[in-house]
Amino acid sequence: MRYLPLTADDRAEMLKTIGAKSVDDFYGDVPASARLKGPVEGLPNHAGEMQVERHMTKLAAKNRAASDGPFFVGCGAYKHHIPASVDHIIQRSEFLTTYTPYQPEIAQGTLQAMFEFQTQVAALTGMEVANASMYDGSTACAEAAVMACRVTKRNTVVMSGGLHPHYADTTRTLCEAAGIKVIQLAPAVDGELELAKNVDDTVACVIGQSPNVFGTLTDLTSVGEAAHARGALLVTVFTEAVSLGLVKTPGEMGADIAVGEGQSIGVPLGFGGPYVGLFTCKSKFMRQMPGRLCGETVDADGKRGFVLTLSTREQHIRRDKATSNICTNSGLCMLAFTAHMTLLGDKGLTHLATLNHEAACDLADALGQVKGVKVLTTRYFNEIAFETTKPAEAVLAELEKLDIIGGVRVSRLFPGAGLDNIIVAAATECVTASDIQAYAAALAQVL
Amino acid sequence: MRYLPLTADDRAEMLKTIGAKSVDDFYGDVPASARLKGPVEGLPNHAGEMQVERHMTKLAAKNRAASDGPFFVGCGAYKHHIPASVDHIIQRSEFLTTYTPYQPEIAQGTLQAMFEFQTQVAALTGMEVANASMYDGSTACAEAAVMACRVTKRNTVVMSGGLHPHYADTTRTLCEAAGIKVIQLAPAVDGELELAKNVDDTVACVIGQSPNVFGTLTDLTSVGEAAHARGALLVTVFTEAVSLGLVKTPGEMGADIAVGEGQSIGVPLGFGGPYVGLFTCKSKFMRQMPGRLCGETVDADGKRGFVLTLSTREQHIRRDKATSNICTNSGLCMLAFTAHMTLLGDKGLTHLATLNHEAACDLADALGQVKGVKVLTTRYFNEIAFETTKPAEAVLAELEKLDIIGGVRVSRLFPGAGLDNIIVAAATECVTASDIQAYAAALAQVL
Amino acid sequence: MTMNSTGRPTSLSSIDGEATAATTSGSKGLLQAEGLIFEIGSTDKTGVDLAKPKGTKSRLGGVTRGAGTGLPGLTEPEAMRHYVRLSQRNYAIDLGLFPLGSCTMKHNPRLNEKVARLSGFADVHPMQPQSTVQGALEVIEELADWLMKLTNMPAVAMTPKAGAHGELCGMLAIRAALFARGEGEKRKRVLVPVSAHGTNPATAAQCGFIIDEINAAPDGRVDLADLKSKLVDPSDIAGIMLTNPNTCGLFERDIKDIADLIHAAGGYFYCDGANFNAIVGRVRPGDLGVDAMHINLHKTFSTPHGGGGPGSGPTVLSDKLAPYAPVPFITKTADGLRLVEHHDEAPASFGRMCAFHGQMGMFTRALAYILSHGADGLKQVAEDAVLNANYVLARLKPVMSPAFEGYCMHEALFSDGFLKDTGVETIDIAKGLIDEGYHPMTMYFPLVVHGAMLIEPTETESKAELDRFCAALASIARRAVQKDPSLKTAPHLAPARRLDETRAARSPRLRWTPETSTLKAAE
Amino acid sequence: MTMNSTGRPTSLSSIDGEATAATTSGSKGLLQAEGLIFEIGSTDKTGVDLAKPKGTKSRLGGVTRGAGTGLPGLTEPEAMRHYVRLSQRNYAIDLGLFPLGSCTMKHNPRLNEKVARLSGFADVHPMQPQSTVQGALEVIEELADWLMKLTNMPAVAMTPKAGAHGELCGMLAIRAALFARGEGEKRKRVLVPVSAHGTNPATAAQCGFIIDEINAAPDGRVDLADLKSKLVDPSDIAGIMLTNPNTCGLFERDIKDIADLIHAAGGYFYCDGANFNAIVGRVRPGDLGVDAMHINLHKTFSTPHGGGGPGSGPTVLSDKLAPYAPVPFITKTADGLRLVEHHDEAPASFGRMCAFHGQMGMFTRALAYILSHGADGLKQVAEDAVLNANYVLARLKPVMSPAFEGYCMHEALFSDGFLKDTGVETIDIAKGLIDEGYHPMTMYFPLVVHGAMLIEPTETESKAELDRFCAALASIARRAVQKDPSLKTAPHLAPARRLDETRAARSPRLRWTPETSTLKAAE
Ligand SMILES: Cc1ncc(COP(=O)(O)O)c(C=O)c1O
Ligand SMILES: Cc1ncc(COP(=O)(O)O)c(C=O)c1O
Repeated sequence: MRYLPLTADDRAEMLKTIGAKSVDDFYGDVPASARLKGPVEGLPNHAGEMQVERHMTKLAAKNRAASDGPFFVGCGAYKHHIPASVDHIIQRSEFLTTYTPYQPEIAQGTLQAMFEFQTQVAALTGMEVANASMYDGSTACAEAAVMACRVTKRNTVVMSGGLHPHYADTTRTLCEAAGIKVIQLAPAVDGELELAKNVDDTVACVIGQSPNVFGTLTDLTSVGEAAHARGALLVTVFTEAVSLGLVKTPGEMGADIAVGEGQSIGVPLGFGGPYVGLFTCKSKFMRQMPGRLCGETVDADGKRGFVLTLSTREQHIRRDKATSNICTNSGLCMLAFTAHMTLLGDKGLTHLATLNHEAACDLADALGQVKGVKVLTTRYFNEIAFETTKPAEAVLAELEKLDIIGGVRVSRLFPGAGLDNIIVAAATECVTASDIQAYAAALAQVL
Repeated sequence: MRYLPLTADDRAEMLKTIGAKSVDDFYGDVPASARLKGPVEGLPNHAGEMQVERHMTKLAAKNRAASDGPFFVGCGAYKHHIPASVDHIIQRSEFLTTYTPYQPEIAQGTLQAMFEFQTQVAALTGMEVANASMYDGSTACAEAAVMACRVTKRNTVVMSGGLHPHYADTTRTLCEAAGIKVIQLAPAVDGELELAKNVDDTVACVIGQSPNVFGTLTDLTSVGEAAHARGALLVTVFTEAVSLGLVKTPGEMGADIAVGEGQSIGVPLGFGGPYVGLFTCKSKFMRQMPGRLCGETVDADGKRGFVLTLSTREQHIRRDKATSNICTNSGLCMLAFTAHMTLLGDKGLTHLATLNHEAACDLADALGQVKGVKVLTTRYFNEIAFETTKPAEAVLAELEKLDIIGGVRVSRLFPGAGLDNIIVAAATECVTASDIQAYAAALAQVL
Repeated sequence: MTMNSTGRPTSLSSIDGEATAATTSGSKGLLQAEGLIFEIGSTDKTGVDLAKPKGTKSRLGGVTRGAGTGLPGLTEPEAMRHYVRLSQRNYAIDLGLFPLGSCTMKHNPRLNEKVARLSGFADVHPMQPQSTVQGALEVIEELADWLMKLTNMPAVAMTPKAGAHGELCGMLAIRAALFARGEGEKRKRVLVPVSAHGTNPATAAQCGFIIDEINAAPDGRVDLADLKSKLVDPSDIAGIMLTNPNTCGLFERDIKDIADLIHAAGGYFYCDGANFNAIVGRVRPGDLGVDAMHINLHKTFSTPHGGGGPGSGPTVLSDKLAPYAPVPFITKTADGLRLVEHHDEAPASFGRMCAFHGQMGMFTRALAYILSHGADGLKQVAEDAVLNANYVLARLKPVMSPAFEGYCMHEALFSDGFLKDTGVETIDIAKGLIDEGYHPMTMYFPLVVHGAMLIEPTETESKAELDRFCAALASIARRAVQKDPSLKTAPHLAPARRLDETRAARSPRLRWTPETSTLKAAE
Repeated sequence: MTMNSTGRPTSLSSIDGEATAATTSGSKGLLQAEGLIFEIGSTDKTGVDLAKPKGTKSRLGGVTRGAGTGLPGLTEPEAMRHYVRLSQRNYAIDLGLFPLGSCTMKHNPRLNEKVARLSGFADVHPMQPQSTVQGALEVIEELADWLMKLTNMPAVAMTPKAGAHGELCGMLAIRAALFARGEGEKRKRVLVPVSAHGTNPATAAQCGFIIDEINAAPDGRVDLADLKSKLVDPSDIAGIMLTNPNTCGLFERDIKDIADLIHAAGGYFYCDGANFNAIVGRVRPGDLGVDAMHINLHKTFSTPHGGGGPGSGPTVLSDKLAPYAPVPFITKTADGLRLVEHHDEAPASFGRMCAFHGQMGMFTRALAYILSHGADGLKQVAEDAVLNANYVLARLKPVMSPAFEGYCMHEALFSDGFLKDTGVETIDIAKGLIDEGYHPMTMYFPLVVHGAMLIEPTETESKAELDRFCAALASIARRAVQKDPSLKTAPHLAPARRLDETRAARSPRLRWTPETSTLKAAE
């Protein structure tokens, strides 16, 4: 078997050195009733690389890739072009096949990249500090809620109606287990400011999203002011990191904690994961953050170097008193993010964001002209919500037959909310003018 | 522009340091009439990565890949499975983006791989020494002919009728320019032994191929004996390196020089190139070899190391007296070959060769049962020639419509040779039983 | 001795010891000096070429960014070099044995990287119509099937994103089951061995449980007497979190009794499956009374650790816990596979753990790994992993101090007993290994062994590599006994010397600022 | 000092100088010791799993292999480690500036690697029906179109597999043209400057031509007087092979006069286009009177050098030579593109140069590179390459000896004048650069300059990298002038010290044999 270096001779010789008769000796503690006679039943035996590759290729071919044709799905994950060099970098053996940098003398590569990542994320969000990644945006959001309760010593969290419902659900799950009360406002295309009306002295934080899951941009500054006035924190969420090239940052809006999904920068769609959660906050809350942090220091020769730091927050030191149970995070996606961000730079990011925004404007214009379509979003980055005269489910199914993947129906996001005719559609730099034309034409045909 | 690190400021500052007004100053020696005013006309300007990738992807999609369906084309290039790890290895920056190892202190990686390659190729062919690669099998063949003339101080070369016609043509081109007479025997499915009847005291070498371009295996020992009896050399050629896992080696047949194509081991089909020419000979001819050679030595600390050696044979030292003009050879394909060969080992190679042979046997059996088909090859490795009742060109075109790429018509290899109804078809480990069934069924339908 | 403008000697010959020789460039042979992107990049530069914007009027509604990010860009050649240079300061499995106990650093097959990148997997959106992602759903189903059969468990939750997230999944299911029984408020106590990984108590705490620690017996297993004493009043018992094979690298031989005891007490048995590699294909946790267990695909099933993730932690569940599994999950319908994404379709579910459907990129890799090995190969994986660990244990026994008697499972645990009175500590042994070309073993974990050194070679090491490693470690052990002072300052041959962690924690610098850059890059 | 069983010291502290410290493993920190596959592999092992053979009776007809190959196999983990370890002993563009003059070591964009691997390119057979490879033929046509326009030449032969092969193509076309004129037997003399690359005379000789060397003028260009003297009797003149910009990094300012002279003499002008990078997009060789010129796609158009190839040398041809171009070539038909593969369809063709249709894998990469840059970008490439070289020249002028006055093109050439009486030679400067983290420049080439050092930075270096490089080289130059003896034994910080090339050539060991392995791997 190609991945197993021991030969039969090796095994025999090693058993001899050990003084064991067979490997069965090592399993002596296994209860007799749990000892299998042979390989697990009902499963095939080993297969060659070609066979496995063919099997996987066949399964892959059953999926319609975003780049196979016009594609407008967003809602928390975005189709962006990733430079080929990013994938080369993350496939370097030294990055791909290494562990969390617990031994800094032989992990400066990962550590320096992490330090650069933290700096980039802080600059991108306008926040003071960032950690070295979370699993994804949704779990970052949940951790932010819990952290806000820890910081404020309060026990209620209020979430906007524009917060991505998966984020809201994830947050509710974690909060409920921790005994935190969760208030979720009704879904609304443009309702983030409602948060301001829902703060009282028991509220630990309000959580708003911009652009929200419908694509609407909101300046959350006033929400933050209302929260702060009541001793609550403002937590802001974004799912489209590229938007930060153009839109008002969490820092500028006065966020205490800002979290988001970093997938848009360097990470492929990948059917939902792995992604990379971004977690930032004000410096004063640094020691309450979940996850890994990389810090600058010097080595015994006085040379600059980097280490994982403030680990007294973490489970391996603090155990049940830790700020979170997170251990393995999203290292390689972090690297992809930072490498792509380095290629972009401020200049490239702003440019990229502009192209995204223009594509969305074109999409809104094109669809808006289709009879039976009403564009609902008025302030947006690269994603819009629109209402049609027919149920979105049927519309999308018809579009699919015309090879147009037209977006996400709100009824999938918020079932039972009575928003059955609304579709959320995103347009990135990958969408061409002819894709947009094709969409509008198909929609006209379907409606 | 993404590949150009100088900024406008950098350029200005550098010009100042140099003391030049503009880059135009550096082009002062260009004749006025040849100075372009702007960019070359009639050509587009720079494009983003996504645009270029889309363009190339569109072109790629116009080709029918071997793995897209049943595929039986051989004749000098073979579809084999390449382990994913091979591609990972050759994409390592340190291998991919380095130069010929002229500075051995910082090129031991390439040099050790080269030394291992030479050893593997020598063992594979049963020959005494191998060089570090040629462009491909055909140019290796041409260089072998010229070398044989140099060694024997004779001026005539005899080529079999089973030698791949591209190899024969390439050899003729080089020989004619060097004033060497070339005799080529008539194409024949099983005619390699004819060579023995065509040696006289003026002949520098006879060149035979096994398996030959029709797939026929021939023991060239007697040809070698006939050649040696007249003071001529035996040059043997192979285009399917995997065959050496099972068939009699050039060394065992008494070859003085053995050359071949290494593509089958580690190198993708790639529409014909780059490939990797294998060049081996008896030790006594070592100093007459073309191309690079890697040799073992020690460094100043007495540690084993490797260097390019015997460079007095080469153009950069010997100039017009060099054994060949070759400089850049096929380094990275050499690396792919040696990495794949290392993964195979003797065990894997023999196994792989066996599967290939069995696939060809199955193919011969299946096609042989189709009415109107006559299999012509009696001794073969993974490739057979068969005759049908209809012109091969029409037959293959009909097969293509049924998505079967059925092989190569001999009329494409040897136009005008009157072998219009013969097809050469290969079967490797990539061919499945159902591919073979589909082929036979389609052929039955077509004939 | 001549000096250059920054006061460093200009001549290599004028200094003793070549490794410490200063060069003008700051590089040393192949080891390239490299600054931070903030020092080498500029906001003027970018490594991407994008289409010209059309100049559309903004519809951002004034919600615009005030200041630029100030982030530097690098052109592609500069960026590539930056990361390639950095990479060469890392150790990696591809360079050598990576004996981090509990981490299962095994070879990462490149086939898996290849299939994960097929556009049909990598370029598929989690929210596109389900009819267009049937192949992706099949991957999840096929992997789930393997995991259930390998564990003999009836259900598996596929969304957890790492081991700790899988623990959360299991503990939330237990919590939900307790609430469903009406005992949620009452049963809050979770038993956790002292030897447990930090994520276990952290997870339990995150779910509102109270941790009750159980001691280790002298043989490194759970102290059954202590356990029983904790169950005298079982009324508040929620369950136990037990790692098996445990973090001492030992099989909990009383595991079925423990399962019975905890069940009898009305609690559930969460098994930390991080060490599944030792038993995969040989022992099925479902046969041991387990109610929930996460599987680290990034350990047992070889998805790359990537310098700290991503991971994936599918969690198998018993019949008792299966109804509470998180959404989304897959069901089979006449039209093919379908995702159940919402609570209303699965009212017993404890809810959602993350956006979308789990770590698909890890599923494709793990499935390719599993199919490559097959049932026979996976059994061999476990056996070779255990054989390798026992070989290391046997080879090092003479010069180091095994923490416990007898054979181990997939990892060999040593205490610092042999370092007594030498002045050399576990950390020095670890750092000494770096000079010998190895990543250190896990140190100071598990907590139940003094100065613990936990060595997990995995099955993808050859005997020759093990021999070389053991010889190197033995030589370090001998040097320690001889009180070789150079160990206290090791490593000497790595890209960096020991780093000042105290300083890092005392006044944390977590991001670059123009001021900090006066402290310049390694030279 | 304690010794281990092989007599090496066991303690790092007991030896002076860490770089020379012995370790038990033979590794030193991240630098891993690694033997030959023949020492670490075994014929028992394989890194592939293949289907079980059915046991078909052989139809090899008895032409079977007697003995096995004896070749060792490695499992995938071992093989991966072997090559990754080896790789870290290499320098590479991705690590730093690679100033090899005449070699144009520029950044290799990864997009190009990606597109070359699309299955529609990588998995296509050269002999499958032409109707199934129209996209591949389009790539060749599109690239050919760019090359013709960039050179203003009417034809291009795409099959040559490297620069030297392109030279062969051009010289064979010249030969064929001469024979077509009935002068093939008579016109055998080819003028070649002394400064020419070795492939030029070697190629001419391979085509049966006689080389007549022309001298260099003191300004580094062709000595026009010498050239004219060789043309006094032009009756046997076949042509000239001239590199432009030449190997001294200078533009041959008399190039049009030279072209006129050679044409007047009845000969052809072969231009070695290895240095096209200096003028691409700014000057078209077709405007200079060139009859044939190869283009190294692996230089100007960035296909990776790969440690010695593969390359690709498309050769542009003038109207006069185009009819003699080799087969195969592409024609446009009503049914699409078609390959002309045989002599009978192209009777004037000098024939075939290789199997199949050229270096397709390099065509896809080069086309992606060209499209990425466009006409504007390619012009900028040339200008930045020349600017970078002149910057290096200007920065190093004060401490080294420029070979010639004035500006250079894309490479800066120095003589060893500044080393006079120091005992330090060009090779010592080169090896000194290795310690500073750089690949050496091209040394002792071109032959017309004593102790030549030819530095080609290329356009993909930033100013900061150039500054660092110049400072490092300047410091070495200063050390040389100070007769620093450590330069004579450099490199000190590389994975290997200077190698004994004489020994290698005296009794060549070109392959491993069990006996040679007593000389063991680097430890
Ligand atoms: C025993 C044990 N449990 C749990 C975990 C947590 O797994 P993860 O890092 O994937 O969250 C680990 C991994 O470090 C572990 O070793
Ligand atoms: C000036 C010059 N001519 C010709 C060549 C030969 O090119 P290749 O190595 O591609 O055969 C080279 C490359 O080394 C060169 O520098």
